[in-house]
Amino acid sequence: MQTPWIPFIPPSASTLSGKVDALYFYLVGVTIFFTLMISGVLTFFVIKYRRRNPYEIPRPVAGSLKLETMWSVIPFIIAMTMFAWGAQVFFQQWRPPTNAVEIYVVGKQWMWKIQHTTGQREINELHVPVGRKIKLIMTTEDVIHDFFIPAFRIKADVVPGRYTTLWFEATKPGRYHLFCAEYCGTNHSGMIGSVVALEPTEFDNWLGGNSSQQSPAVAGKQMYETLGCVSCHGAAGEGGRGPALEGIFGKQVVLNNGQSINADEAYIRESIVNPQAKLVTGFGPIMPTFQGQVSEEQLLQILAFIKSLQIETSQPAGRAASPVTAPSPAPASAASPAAANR
Amino acid sequence: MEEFIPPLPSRINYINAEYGLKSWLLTRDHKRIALLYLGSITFFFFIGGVYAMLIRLELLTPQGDLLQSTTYNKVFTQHGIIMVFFFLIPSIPATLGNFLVPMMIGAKDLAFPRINLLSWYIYMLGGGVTIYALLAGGVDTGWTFYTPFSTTFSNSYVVATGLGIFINGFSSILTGLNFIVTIHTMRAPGMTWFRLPLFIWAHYATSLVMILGTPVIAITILLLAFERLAHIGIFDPAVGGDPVLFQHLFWFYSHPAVYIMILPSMGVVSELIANFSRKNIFGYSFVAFSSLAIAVFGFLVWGHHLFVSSQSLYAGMIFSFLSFAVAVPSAIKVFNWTATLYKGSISFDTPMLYALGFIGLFTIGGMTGLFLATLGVNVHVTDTYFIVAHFHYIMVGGAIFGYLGGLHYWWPKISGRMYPDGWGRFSALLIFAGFNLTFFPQFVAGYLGMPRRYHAYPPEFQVFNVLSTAGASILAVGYLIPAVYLVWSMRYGKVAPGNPWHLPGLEWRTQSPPPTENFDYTPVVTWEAYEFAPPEEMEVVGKYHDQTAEKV
Amino acid sequence: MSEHIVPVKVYISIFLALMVGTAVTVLAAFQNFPGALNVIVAMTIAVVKATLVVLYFMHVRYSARLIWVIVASALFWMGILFALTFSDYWTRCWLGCT
Amino acid sequence: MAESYVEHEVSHPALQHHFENLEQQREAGTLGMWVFLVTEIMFFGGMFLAYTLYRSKFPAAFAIASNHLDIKLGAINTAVLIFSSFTMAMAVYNTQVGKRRAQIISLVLTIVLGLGFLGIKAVEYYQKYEDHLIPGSLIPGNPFNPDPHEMHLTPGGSMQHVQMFYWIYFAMTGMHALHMIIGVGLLSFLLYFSVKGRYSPEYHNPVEVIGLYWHFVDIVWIFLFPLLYLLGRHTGGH
Ligand code: HEA
Ligand code: HEA
Ligand code: HEC
Ligand code: CUA
Ligand SMILES: [Cu+2]
Repeated sequence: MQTPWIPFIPPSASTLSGKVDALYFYLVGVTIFFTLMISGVLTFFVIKYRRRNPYEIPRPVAGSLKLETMWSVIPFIIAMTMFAWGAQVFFQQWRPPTNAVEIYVVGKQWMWKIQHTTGQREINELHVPVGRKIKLIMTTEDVIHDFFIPAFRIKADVVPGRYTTLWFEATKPGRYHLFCAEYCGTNHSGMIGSVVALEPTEFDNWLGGNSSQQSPAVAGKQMYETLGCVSCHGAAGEGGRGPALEGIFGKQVVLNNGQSINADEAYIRESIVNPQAKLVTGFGPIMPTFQGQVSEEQLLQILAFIKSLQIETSQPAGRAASPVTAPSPAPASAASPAAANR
Repeated sequence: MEEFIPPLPSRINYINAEYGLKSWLLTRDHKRIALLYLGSITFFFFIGGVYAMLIRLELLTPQGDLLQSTTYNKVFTQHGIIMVFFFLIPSIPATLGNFLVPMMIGAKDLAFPRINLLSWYIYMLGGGVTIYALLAGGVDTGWTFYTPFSTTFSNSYVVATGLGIFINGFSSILTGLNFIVTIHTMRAPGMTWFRLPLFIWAHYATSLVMILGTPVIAITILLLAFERLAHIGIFDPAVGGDPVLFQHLFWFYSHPAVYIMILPSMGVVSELIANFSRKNIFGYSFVAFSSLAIAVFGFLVWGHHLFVSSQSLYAGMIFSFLSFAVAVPSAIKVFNWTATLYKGSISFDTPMLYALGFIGLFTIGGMTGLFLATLGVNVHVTDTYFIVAHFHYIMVGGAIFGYLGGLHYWWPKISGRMYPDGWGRFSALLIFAGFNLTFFPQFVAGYLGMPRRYHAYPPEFQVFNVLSTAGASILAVGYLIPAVYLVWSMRYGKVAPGNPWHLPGLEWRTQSPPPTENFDYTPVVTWEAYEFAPPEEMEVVGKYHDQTAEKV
Repeated sequence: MSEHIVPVKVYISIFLALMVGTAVTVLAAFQNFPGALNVIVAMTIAVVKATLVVLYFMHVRYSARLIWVIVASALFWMGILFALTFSDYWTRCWLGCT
Repeated sequence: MAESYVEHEVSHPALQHHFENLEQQREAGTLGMWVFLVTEIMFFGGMFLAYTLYRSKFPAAFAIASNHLDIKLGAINTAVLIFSSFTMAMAVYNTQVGKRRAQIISLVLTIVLGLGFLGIKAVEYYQKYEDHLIPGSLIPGNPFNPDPHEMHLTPGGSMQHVQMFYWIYFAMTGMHALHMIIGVGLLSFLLYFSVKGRYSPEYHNPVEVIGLYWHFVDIVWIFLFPLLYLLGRHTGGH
């Protein structure tokens, strides 16, 4: 471990970890206060009023409404400070900033498969640059797992059939634990790895040294072709028998029941594995299901491809309305799917 | 002080009223059924304890070298299942509660004695099925049975174990039902609601949770079993279901269930604190109503187990807020217990040591519950050893301390014999020390990031695990001592008088052990709860009151 | 708390009301009401029918207050189960779905 | 702290030893049953929750699946059950006023109607079996495999969700049927003792209490019928 060892606190290496620790220390303080107070008073009473004579019958003491109110209201107020502070930190942990670099994570009994938008794949290791906001888009192929980085004070379950997200900004270079924190079967305790936070330049080097791999969007485009999506949605997603996919990510889609829905990751995933569930207005239920034919990783790649389609579309309006997925600041733009599209 | 009680000829009590195995297995006497339960839950506690020791031994070293990972997973799962469903949930209600609820309210029995016996058989059947599942190959899902692991991926005996828990649930429901009806309809003349001992209030609240929560876990487990067998599912995402729905349904019961475990213990502690300081409880009605408040609010907070489960952020906030609200009634209790001691006449008998231990450890356990309810901190510590420490502080340091305290306190009534007090105090202290050594280091390991349910772990956590295992060994010895001397005392202990502690409760105003119908005449209550008086004034309200149980 | 004997006439009228309710709910089910009204109509009729059974066939109308409390609390706890579970499902998309 | 004791009343043969009098025994019995019904409500509540959740998630598929249930049989069964509830209420009434014969007849009718309900339910189940609508592999060798054309799988429905509807349908009606079977068993027990003349205007708590149970089972069905059979009919009842 490269960070200095502070007693009883794990390395603190993200913008969030200090905030969590501060809250934690507050809670520890309150706990020590109440524990000492109660055990102190207890000890004092127990000694002072110990039984001195087997026949003594102390005088009954009536209750006191004042005291009761006091020791209901004060703990309640203290508890509310914990609640408010906790909720505030939670919001920061849970709401990804809009300009984060996306990284895809797929959990699988018992490993973590990670893919960067620039194509680099890793297993049980995650390389990230220090000082940049990273957003993980995560799912699992089988059971529930949980992506846990103690040094960053974050964790989130990955749930089959759903996408969950985590975000962080590493502050200190180093190698940190990565754990699976949701029990997932035989080798749960082996589903561990490390997060390597690198200085941005080192990180770029690392990316460069691993750039031979296809970016997920490119891989997604290939899937798109081999699975036959092209036949209905057109080679560049311009549409045909099926609706156009260009620029759809993040926009509102009108369904045949008149509702409209935000075309986010979950919606697009559902449109592929269970197309009948929500139909785009004006189209029949002709799209076959691809459940079982594509793995979660491939789904993420197709997703990346569909997302990438909007970068090149000339409809900035659509993008502005969406939770912007900014182009990755990584240098490997040569591998950008748009280029491959042309 | 026995001079106050004129020795009377020894006479028949519930133990020697009838002989033979059949008279026990077909008994409808709530006191005998309580003893049947006492035997069975002790058995399950020791099984669960052996599993606990296996966990601790495995975790002594960071490599998973003692057990294979599959075995380890089964061990902690079975530890959790047995301790929760077959030990702690029935522990106080089915033993002390069964024995004392009718006696404390001046009834001859529970309202439905046959259903009471039935509930024991159901418990044994559920336990039997579960033991079968363990012997046949065990189960490795964690006691929480999260889907889709439990429905699709685990290849262990999930259905059989689920069936055992399902069956066992009915025993809990029937016990709760019996208590509610008994407390409503069978109170002796003069025993108004606000003269009820707090033990009764706690059991009333517990029973509410039992009847309102248990059916939901029953249906959930049943659906789970079918889904596993038939590959269908409302919980399995592969066929369109939502695994988080399972978690909602599971915790709808299992969070309130933690109050099934702690409320009776709180009831015992209220008795102990009041009686061993010879004081009326401070703020009786606050303590009584806080039990009800815990039972009701306890149903509103289950989502605090789902903060990182992909549950909505807003639901998380609601549940967090409500979790803090539910802490207030617990706080009220702690403060009232403390205040009760003020100007009391405090003795240090074994039960009182357990009660004092309870207050301290429950405070720590409860306060760390607040850490978990704090959203921002929960994200970091959930599913780590911090949680393991939290709930052992409450369930072992809290609930079991209450249980042991109560068991010692009423032992003279139950068995008609005194336990050796010196040994009692010694083992109480030993358990206290061993307990803290076992579980305190886990808080630290948890905040440092050691995940729970890990068969092997990074070496930097070893020091905490070594401490913990050392503590658990002390704890094991600490538990063995009472088991030995209590059994010993049944035969060789000093014969207990009817009211060895000189207390006003109805259960003390009859002989020890009590006769089959508890009192020879229906008592009429004319005093308030915890109204202490000189021993000669706290007269017996059953007709006979003898000092000596017949020696067999 | 001596028990109340409900006259046969009451039983018969309740029985008839329940039958009518069944017919109405079937007929209503085929009408295309706007929005969620179909559900609301069907559930309202069901609730009315259930209330009649509870009040008259099950004698709650003539029972002690305790029984009322029990019935109410059962409904209340069902309400908790539903309300808090849906507090999750309904708010999941407030921050945008993923 | 006066010494005073309450003496036992002269007791009725049905009075159990631990109760003071029949009134107390009756009160305990009725209260016990009501408390038990609360647990039943929560038991079914879990399933109603799942139903509500998935219907709101997959309305189209649920409507399609629901339209495939036999609404005639469902409606007839509702009527049968309401009728049986009426006869049950009459059984209680006749016991209360001491009409032995009428009491026995009402009980017999209730049992017959209950069995009738179960018979019709069995016919429905059999139809579902023939249409391969039993979800998953609940029945080994006959997996869920309906003819998509038969199902009129219209826009917005997915077979997977149709199957989920049927799983919920079978779980709920199956649990309900199980309760009916238990109810018929309890009624037979009542009938046996009625014939032996055990129940009288002074002592009839078992009739009352089992009646409560029977009405409760009826109420569950009063909700199941519209939820499972009716909602979604207006989208095109086939
Ligand atoms: C008997 C058992 C029991 C009891 C009583 C409690 C009581 C509480 N528990 Fe605990 N809990 C468990 C058993 C129990 N718990 C178990 C078994 C688990 C893990 C399950 C698993 O995943 O396997 C768990 C998990 C658990 C979690 C989930 C963690 C996670 O999975 O992420 C949370 C989160 O909120 C929590 C909170 C609380 C709170 C707030 C209380 C409160 O009721 C505590 C209230 C008490 C006090 C607060 C102390 C007394 C008060 C004072 C001394 C005054 C000062 C007070 C204030 C300033 C407010 N518990
Ligand atoms: C009532 C509930 C209860 C009780 C009493 C206990 C008691 C103990 N528990 Fe348990 N525990 C749980 C409920 C309980 N636990 C639950 C619900 C879980 C979660 C499971 C899951 O994750 O699914 C858990 C998990 C759990 C873990 C975490 C496992 C993991 O996440 O990997 C650990 C680890 O230390 C542990 C330890 C102990 C110890 C040392 C005791 C000790 O207090 C026990 C001491 C008792 C004895 C030792 C028995 C008496 C003595 C003898 C029988 C003599 C013979 C002894 C020897 C041969 C040594 N428990
Ligand atoms: C047989 C023709 C067909 C094929 C092949 C096909 N689709 Fe579709 N797709 C459709 C139609 C028609 C719709 C609109 C109706 C609907 O929502 O199901 C659609 C809708 C979609 C949508 C939702 C679009 C929106 O505007 O909301 C996405 C995303 C999608 N398809 C992706 C894919 C992908 C990825 C593949 C290949 C793996 C694929 N489709 C293959 C016909 C097809
Ligand atoms: Cu993956 Cu635990
Ligand atoms: Cu909880």
